[in-house]
Amino acid sequence: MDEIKHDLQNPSKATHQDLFGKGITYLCIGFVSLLVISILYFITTRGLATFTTNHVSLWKFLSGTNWNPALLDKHGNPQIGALPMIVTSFSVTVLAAVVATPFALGVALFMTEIAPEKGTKILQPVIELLVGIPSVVYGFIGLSVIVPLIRHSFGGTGFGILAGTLVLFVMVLPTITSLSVDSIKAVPMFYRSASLALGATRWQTIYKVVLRSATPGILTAIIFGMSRAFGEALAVQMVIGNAVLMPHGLLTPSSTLTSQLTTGIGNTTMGTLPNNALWSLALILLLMSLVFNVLVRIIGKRGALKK
Amino acid sequence: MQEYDYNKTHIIDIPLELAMKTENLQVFYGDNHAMHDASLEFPRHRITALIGASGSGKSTYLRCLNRMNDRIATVKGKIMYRGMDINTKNINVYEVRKHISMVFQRPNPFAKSIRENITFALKRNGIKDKNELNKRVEESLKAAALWDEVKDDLDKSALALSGGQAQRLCIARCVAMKPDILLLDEPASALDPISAAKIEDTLMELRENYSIIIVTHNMQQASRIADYTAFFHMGHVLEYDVTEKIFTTPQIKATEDYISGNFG
Amino acid sequence: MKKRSFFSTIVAVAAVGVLLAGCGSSSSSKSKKSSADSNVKITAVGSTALQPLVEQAASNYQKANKGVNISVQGGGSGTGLSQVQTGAVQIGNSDIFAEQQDGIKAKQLVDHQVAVVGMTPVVNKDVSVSNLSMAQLKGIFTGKYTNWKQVGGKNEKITVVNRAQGSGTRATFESAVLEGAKAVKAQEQDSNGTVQKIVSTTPGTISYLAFSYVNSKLKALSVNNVKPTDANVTTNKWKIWSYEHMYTKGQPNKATKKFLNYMDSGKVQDSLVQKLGYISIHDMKVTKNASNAVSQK
Amino acid sequence: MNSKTSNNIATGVIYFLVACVLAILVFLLGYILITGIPHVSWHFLTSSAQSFAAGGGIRDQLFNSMYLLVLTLIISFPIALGSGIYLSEYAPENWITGVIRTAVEVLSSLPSVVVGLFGFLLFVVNFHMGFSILAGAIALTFFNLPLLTRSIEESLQDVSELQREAGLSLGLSRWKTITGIVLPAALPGILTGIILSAGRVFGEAAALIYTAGQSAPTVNYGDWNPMDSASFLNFMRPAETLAVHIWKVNTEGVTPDAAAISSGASAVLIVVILLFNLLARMLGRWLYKRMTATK
Amino acid sequence: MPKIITSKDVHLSYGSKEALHGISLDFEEHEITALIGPSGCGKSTYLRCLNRMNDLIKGVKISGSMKLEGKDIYAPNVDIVDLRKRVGMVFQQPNPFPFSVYENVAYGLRLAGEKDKHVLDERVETSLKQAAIWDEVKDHLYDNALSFSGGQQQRICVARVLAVQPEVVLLDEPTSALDPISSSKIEDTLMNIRHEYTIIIVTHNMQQASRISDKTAFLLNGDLVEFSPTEKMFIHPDDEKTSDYLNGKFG
Repeated sequence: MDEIKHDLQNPSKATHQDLFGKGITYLCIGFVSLLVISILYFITTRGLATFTTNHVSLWKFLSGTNWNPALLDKHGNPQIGALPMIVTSFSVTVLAAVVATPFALGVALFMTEIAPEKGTKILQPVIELLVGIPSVVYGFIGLSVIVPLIRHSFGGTGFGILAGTLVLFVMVLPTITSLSVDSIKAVPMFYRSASLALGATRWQTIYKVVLRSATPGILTAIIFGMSRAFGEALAVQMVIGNAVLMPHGLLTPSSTLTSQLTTGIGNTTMGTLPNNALWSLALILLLMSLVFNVLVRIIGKRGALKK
Repeated sequence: MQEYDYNKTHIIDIPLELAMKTENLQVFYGDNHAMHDASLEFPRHRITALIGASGSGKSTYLRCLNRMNDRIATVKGKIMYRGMDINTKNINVYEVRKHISMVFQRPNPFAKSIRENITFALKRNGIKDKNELNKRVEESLKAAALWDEVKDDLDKSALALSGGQAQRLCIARCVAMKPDILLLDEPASALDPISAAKIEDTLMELRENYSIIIVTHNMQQASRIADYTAFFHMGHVLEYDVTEKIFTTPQIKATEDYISGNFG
Repeated sequence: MKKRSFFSTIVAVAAVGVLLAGCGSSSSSKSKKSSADSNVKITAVGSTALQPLVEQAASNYQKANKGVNISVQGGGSGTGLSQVQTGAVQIGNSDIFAEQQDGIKAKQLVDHQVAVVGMTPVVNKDVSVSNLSMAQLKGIFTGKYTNWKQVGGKNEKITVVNRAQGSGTRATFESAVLEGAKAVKAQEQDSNGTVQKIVSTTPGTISYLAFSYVNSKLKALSVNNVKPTDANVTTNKWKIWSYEHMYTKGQPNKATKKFLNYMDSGKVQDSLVQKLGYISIHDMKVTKNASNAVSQK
Repeated sequence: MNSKTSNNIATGVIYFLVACVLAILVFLLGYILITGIPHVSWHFLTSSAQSFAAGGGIRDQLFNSMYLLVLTLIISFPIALGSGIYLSEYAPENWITGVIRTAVEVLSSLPSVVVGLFGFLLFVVNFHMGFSILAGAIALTFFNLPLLTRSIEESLQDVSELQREAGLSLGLSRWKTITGIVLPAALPGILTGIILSAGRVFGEAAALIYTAGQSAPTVNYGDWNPMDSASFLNFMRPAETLAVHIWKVNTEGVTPDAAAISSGASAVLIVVILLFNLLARMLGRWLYKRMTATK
Repeated sequence: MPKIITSKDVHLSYGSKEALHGISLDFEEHEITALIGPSGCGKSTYLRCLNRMNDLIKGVKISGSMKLEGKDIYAPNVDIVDLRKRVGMVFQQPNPFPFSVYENVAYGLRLAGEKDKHVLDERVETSLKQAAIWDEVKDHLYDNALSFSGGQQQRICVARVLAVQPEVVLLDEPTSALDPISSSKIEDTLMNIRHEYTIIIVTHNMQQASRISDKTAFLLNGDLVEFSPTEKMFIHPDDEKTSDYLNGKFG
């Protein structure tokens, strides 16, 4: 009797185990946080150097359209206007998401509503393979197939936002699809039965109930896809043309933040203005990625409140 | 459907040796006051049934008894076990749960073999001897009246068992730990009648050696197996007495209405 | 707690191991360096254009000199120069003079020229022009001419593909051709391979490439009726060329010096350099300095 | 429009979209394999690369890719497992958890070149690791961690709450419940997560150019001492992976058969990823069976 | 009274397991019929055959005849969508859509293409009144239906079904997930509408069946044991098993 009393009032092996386990997981998450913090610190300090050390005005950086960091303009100011790249990055990202979303939703609905068993069996590996193809390979296929195709169908050189969009479309498709599948699957089965029992067709059920309930999840999926597209470098660099020009259309060569960063970073020296300017581009990428994530969170919360 | 007077209760003291008791137990989910002042005594080596309609708080109450509500709700009041209040911070909840074990409404065997379902927790508690483990497996499966059905398939996945078998495996799993008290949360409600009957038989046999507290929405089940029955309604314990009395001469209007099927 | 389960052991051991590796790696590699005197490690970083040559030479060199470990990496000329300057690597490979690179204190660095690379304007095969004057070439790259018919070809839009800002190839081309004028904004590619691919597949394109990347799928242009040949480079009749540099910080140490000497020896200069499409430094009849002044040797 | 007609049209459209996606994949795989397989031979797989002569192979690159993958997983899996368990089982629902989640997500969408340069400056230069497999593996860990953490967290969440209750009610500690019951049940999901992230590791190039380097010194496959600089197991040596090789051959390659090497290497890369998927799937099924049934 | 639904020798199996072994039951217009029996006896399964909700489950095979006003429900040319409009269903768990109350109730009408705002308004109000929930929600028509209590949600679900004006309303243990007060409100609702609709209700609560139904069918292990007027069944059951069940000997 007293033994039990003692057991109950004192820590046991299980208590130690739990502390031990808790310790380990805290250590791991702490390590991950440390990694993130160090990389964020690194990029932020480098990226801000353009404005603090080189005294470039932030407004000029964001609104200027001339990118030539190694040269000075007539007034002796460095020419670093990142607007063309910002615009292009946004264009390819948004367009890629716009093109990919219907396909992703189609596939997701097929996998969840139309033919769950067969669909998952066939399409799950398809999605995983699309993820598995390296971006270098996407880039070269884009360069040797999509660019000539665009050139022949629309004229021009073939390089430009359209080519970038088409390559990115395939690259973000798996992300949007698999996240959409998750959110559609999360719609409770009884919504579907309720709708069908009221005499709705399958499409009416999908359209009016399933998609409507899954909207926050689907938006999240799209934003995650966009954030992937925004950060993709190698594949885009190969097909976008890398001309730092305000894009005039979908077919003229242009340059995204990542492509400029990848192209230029090896040819500049640490600590110089051209190098710092490139890090400022990286900082924009980082901030955008943050914005995308915050958006996802807000949408997620809204969606949660609804339910 | 009328509102009842929750101040009028009929709760007896148990004249036998006690397994455990609660004093003024209250449960809050956030702002929601789910359980009001429940003070009940549970006899040793008897079956006590907790009955009441859905949402009456009987499951919530049961889950407090081995601190399974720790993470989801705030529990106030005393839970007395062996002269100690086990609802305090310095109590080792893992030890509590070794002595006060629980079977849930939905059968939840581990995704392991039948044998491992039983031995898993035993091994973690330091029993390494193979013979001892085998003995415990056989004993507990026999106690749960499952042995004959599975003795040749001990190394097959427990997920292949039928719902009723899986539930008896879950009971065996608890019994193997040789707990003091068994808590059962509607153990038969998800099962077919034949399986449910087998579970009842099992409980009747276990009664010899264990103190059993069972939540059920099936009044007939309670009347068949329980020695004492408590009636819960809207977060209050309104009546607690010998089972027979509850079902033949209830003292409280709400109990009477419930057992005669006026609601629920 | 004698016997932890499979998972917790993995988690524990690996997590601790990783942390140790993260913290301890700097010390472990340092200690390795000091303990092995015979095992010399030389790292050369920088120009991707120069990389194949140095890599091959290093591989041959290591076969003859056991115990020397030479690691050759790309990363771009800017990376090469800034890393050799900080002392992180022994050799910085560069396509341009250190003086031409922003942010490099050229005085600290010692230049070792190991090869000469000639560059030529190249066009897609459908372009009928095969010779341009220097002025016309400049006109095209500054945006003055936008159609091939303006320089004597057929009516076809000129598509300019430039090289990445700051790259050695572009610096060489601009100093020889543009003479300080500003290049038209156009597509930029930073690698010879990609440019080769783009020019050979896109009609009306013009760009420029190192000699070694000129192949049968595209057309090299003569400038002022001078053909882009090695012989013309050695006499500076062909103006668009540059050195390949291997920089060291101050005077190189013994092992590095020995390797650099090997790079300058006949074994490399007379075979490897030429096989890779470069021009041997020994063949040059002229020299060029950082401010592009050419003088007879 | 009649509701039945619209139902049929919508179903048709969905089938069409699915067919398009399938066609895209078939085209991609077909293109890579048809252009690449003719260049793949035993010689191609087993000989080392040539800088400027034709007839080079990809033996070292292939091995390096594998080795790097294994090393990356060894580093990132335990951390991701710990973090995944934390987020799924221990993390309180408050703003700190929110910040951690966001941070992990941000990490996964950083452009790889940025991570590569960060790794270069920190590990290669500051920590004196030099261009090495280890530096490469750490850089890849940056990508791998968020993906892996997220997928492990999700797989754990998919395991029914009933299982946790069962473990706890038997007096097991939470840690034992998680590692002994929840984790095995989540194993198939975790494995899928590993496959997906492995694909990305295998195909990553930009981050490795600056960390693992882009040269593949000849190594001795008979030397099993990882401390020896010539050993194939040495992880302080520079190593060019298959994806980096494809990139290099395409951008700066001066070998006469650059195009053939690039398409051949791409085909090998895809085939390896395919095999990897297949194997891991089988392994997952086998492991699940083993864990759930006979010991 | 005319029989609205007739069924004869209905067998149903999931894969190789037969769950219904030949059930023949007829339902009369504007009556409440209760199906009772212990868990797993097949009462819900049978109910779900009547509006073909079992079609959604893989591997289900159904044989025998089921007719709605003389027309075979399982004939190949039957329009399932139309059938489900005529035979509405309320489920065990309250399952309103995550929309406003108004949108929930108007859902079925909108599906049918009704666009006229007046017609919608009127029908929503009528249905909510029939379901005895109007007073509680009339000021919150545009609030999310999920913000109401379980009992209110269930009555909104009843209103949602009534809005489509079906001929038959199936209810699958509509009160088993509710507290006693809400349950009794649902019962009131059913008593309210019994003269306009044919109601078939599955319940595990015998007292509930005895309170509200006109006829009761007792099912056990996939067989129909007894089917008779409720009063008679609860006082003089024909079958011994029925009396055992009613006396709580099992179940």
